[in-house]
Amino acid sequence: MSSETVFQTRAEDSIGGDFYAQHFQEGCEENTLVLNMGPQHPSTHGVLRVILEVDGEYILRAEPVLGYLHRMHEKMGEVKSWYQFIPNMGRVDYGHPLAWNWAYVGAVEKLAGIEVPERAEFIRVITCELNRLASHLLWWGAYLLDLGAFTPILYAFDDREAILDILQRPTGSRLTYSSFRIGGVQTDLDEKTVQMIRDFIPIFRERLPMYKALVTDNIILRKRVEGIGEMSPDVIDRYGCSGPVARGSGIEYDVRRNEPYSIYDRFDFEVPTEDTCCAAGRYLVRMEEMAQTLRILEQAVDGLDKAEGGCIMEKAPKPNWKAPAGEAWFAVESGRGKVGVHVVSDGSKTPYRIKLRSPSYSNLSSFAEVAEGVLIADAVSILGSLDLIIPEVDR
Amino acid sequence: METIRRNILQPIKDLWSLFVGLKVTGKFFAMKQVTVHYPRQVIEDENLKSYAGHIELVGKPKSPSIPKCISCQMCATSCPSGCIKVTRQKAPKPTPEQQKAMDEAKAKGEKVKKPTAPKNPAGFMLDYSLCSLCGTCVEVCPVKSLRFSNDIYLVGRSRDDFKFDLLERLRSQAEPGCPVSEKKQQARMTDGNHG
Amino acid sequence: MTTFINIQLLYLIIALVAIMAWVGLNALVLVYCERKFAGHIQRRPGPFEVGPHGALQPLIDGLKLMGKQLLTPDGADKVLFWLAPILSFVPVLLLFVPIPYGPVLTGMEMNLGILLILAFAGFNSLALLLAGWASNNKWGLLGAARAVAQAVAYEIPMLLAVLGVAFITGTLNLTEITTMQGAWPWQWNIVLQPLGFIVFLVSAFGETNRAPFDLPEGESELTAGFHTEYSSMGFGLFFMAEYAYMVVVCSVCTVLYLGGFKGPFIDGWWWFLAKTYALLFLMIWVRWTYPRVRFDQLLNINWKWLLPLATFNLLATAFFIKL
Amino acid sequence: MTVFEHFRTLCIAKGNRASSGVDWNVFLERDYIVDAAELLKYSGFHLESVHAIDGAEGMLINYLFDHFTQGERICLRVLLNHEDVTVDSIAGIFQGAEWHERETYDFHGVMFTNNPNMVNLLLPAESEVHPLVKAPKKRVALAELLSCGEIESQAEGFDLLNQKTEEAAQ
Repeated sequence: MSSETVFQTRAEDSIGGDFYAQHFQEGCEENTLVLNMGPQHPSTHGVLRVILEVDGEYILRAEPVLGYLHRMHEKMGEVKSWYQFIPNMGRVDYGHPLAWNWAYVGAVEKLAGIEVPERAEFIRVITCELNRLASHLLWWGAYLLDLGAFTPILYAFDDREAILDILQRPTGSRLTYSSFRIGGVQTDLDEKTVQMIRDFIPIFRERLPMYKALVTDNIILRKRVEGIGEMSPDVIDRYGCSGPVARGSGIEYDVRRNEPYSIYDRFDFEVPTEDTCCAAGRYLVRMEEMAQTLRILEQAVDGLDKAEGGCIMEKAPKPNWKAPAGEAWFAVESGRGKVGVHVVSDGSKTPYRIKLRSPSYSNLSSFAEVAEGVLIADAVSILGSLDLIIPEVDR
Repeated sequence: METIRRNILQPIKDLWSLFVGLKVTGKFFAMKQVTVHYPRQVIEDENLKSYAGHIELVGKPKSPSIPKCISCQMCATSCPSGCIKVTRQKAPKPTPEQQKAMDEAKAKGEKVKKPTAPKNPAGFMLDYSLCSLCGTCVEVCPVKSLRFSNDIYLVGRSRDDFKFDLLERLRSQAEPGCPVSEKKQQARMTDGNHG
Repeated sequence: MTTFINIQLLYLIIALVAIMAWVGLNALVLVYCERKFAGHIQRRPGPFEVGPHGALQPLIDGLKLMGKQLLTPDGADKVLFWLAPILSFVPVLLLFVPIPYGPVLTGMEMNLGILLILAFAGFNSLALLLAGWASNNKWGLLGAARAVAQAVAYEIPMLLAVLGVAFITGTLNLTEITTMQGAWPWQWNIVLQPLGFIVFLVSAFGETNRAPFDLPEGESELTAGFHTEYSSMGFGLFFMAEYAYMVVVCSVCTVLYLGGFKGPFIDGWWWFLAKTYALLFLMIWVRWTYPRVRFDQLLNINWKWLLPLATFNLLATAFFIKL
Repeated sequence: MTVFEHFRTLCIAKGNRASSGVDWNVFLERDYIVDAAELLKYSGFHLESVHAIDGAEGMLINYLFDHFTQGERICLRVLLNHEDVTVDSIAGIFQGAEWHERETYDFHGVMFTNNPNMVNLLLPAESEVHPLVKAPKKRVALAELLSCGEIESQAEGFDLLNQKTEEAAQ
């Protein structure tokens, strides 16, 4: 549609809004209200925009409009060298950046057939799982904020702060980590850090019952999540949802379990699932996952001392390293689901093509179908239960 | 029985959950606060040192105001964001005696011995506003002349405040009362005030 | 005769001025308490920078609000848009008139005091409706619709609960209701009307749009609901009115169920103040603990629980009085 | 790999999950992608990703499918000519593909017919630049880029993966 025709429709039918709003309104029924939720709406977590067609407070149709935070990471990947692309991976998902770090370096290692030292694998597991805790805590607080409770996010951040303090030691930063390297990790874990983790685990374990008492058991919260946003396993299949969203619909699928990468096959942990298929299922799965993550952490910290090798392989790839030609697909489990990176190399210094498969993207794509016929307040609840990180959706 | 459970016992249980919530927040209300009043109180924690801020140069052990850097440009070329600029020193102009010796050597057809440039850089500029703190430069440095600083209170009033002359920074670190840097800093402060 | 009218008039004017000061003061104190309370629940100090322990923060915030530009959105109905906040705030002053703060401290003793309060409190929903409608904003409109549905729904059980008290006391005069109760807690109406008290309290949350029933302005759903488009003192008046309504509702609750100014040892305004503020703190505490309910749930609670309970309470009261 | 037993494929190659992450690479003709997707839907697969690789021979569209319980990753691949980068949409079967396809349109300019909402998704609505399309000179032969693994079956005339050996012979 050229800009002229856009203008004409506006003049004739007096339909306001930009291209997407008009495009959406073409399919509207009579006597309905078109609402722009976002890009500056408190519960769209940043700059997601959802156009809603509502009848009263019931949503008839929804269409997410993306791209307000699009940075074209895939193009940047084709310009930078293999090594230089790593910092980008810290910026895709601010909630769980280490999973993206891992997906990328894992894909490159697979491509080049690089073996990572055992100790580095342990460090990766420990930092990544800590980061998963931080990610779930962030989701928990923000979700409760969406549902109108202000206090939980501050309790969550109290704990999250302790995790960030720990993660700051090996990574140097507190939010956008880029500490994984092709062939290992940037910095080793020192004694103090390991001790901090050991101290943290029991403290956090004691906090979980408080979370349950304050929020999970609360009748108002339960009424807000139970039966909201039904996603049958068929919906999960058709939209390719993954992570807690899939597990909340009773699909026992966790990349760490079903397609074990690194050393995850050595740990004893459960993959929590809920059969309720609703926001409550996704909520409970994440809460239980925090407890399971603590279990993995305990085992990993114990295994760290016995692990062989350093934190990075000898003769690790340098910034001017050339990857062999070929392609590799590598998937890891992030806090939101399956993070996939497809790298294609023509044997030169820079990647030929990098495809980033983000879980939030697939999870959000189901929103339009799931939100049909629900109340606006429920739409907020569904959006929150999908645990969206907008930079990851837009990449 | 089921109807009684659903219509009477369950609502009572549900109501009780509300009281439990009040109890939790009430308990935290009585507990000590966990935040600090920043300007009056600061956290004195060893952990703050683990924060990796912008990079800085490491001086030679014997003369701390001269960096170990050998101007090899590894950091500048491997930086993903291109925020480092290292300029090599130019070879000094030969002194009259050296010039004479060079001319003689040239006349004899021998190998000319030009005075070599010192290895340490003439300028080392960092544009911190572009930096993504990935640490690549620190890792690739062959002589370990770069490290992370750990000033968590770094602030600036304009983009230009984050363009650092790392050589000057090293000098002022080596000699705390270095007049040049102080003057420049003062100029910066007044600039900020005017702007 | 004329002197009598003049004294009466003078008294009323003084009372109105005092009430204005009282409303303003209450808003300041409550805002401060709310923020401090929220801060401590969340394990942070709350406002701390302006004045000792941040005590002057609400005053400064008020000044800031006054200094802001008054913006009228494009396409808004200008008259209604600015009428709404005034309509929301002015009736509040009247609500304070019949409340007995102390044995002699009453703006104007009237036989139908409680009726006056309930009648004029209805103005607020009109104001919210106008605000949402006139601001030509879709979120505002949704908020306005919610506000009206909520106010209409919650007024009924509240009225029924009040009727229960009226039955046992046989009067609608707030001063008389107070004096009929004794000094000690077991002599208060709450003992006779425990169910009525609970219904009244829950309805009070709904009437004042406080969390967990703050749906008309639920910011995570409707950005800010009916006051999305208001800036400066337009917003400030809504804000003041909200806190004033809180005070009124808690005062009425104190009078009806908790013995008003009566208390152990010496009766007086201090008892009234202490009880009112205890209820206000409960409201604040609840707000910082719970998530928000959904709109249909809000109405369900009302029609399916509060209304039957209130009716049952009324019938039971009538039955026992007949006995 | 019984799914594609009676299906008309161009080439089936058994990949290695440890080295490339994909178990099966299936090359299809352009017109068969919808049927193939339907087949996979009924076999319980879910869609992971749709993305394109711009190679010398044309635009290669990859459809990645995975199974929640069997743990078998299948990559359907369709090669499109650079002159006519159009393919049928599979959004009718896997609704999640709608966004992936729109993204592919954004980045590579691939048109998906029958996609219910074929407008730009991530790039601005008016944008007609496709940032990941490579300059013709920079395109590399797909045989060099792909690591498909052992070829199990191959239709006649399909020589996309064989070029390497031919070049070596020359």
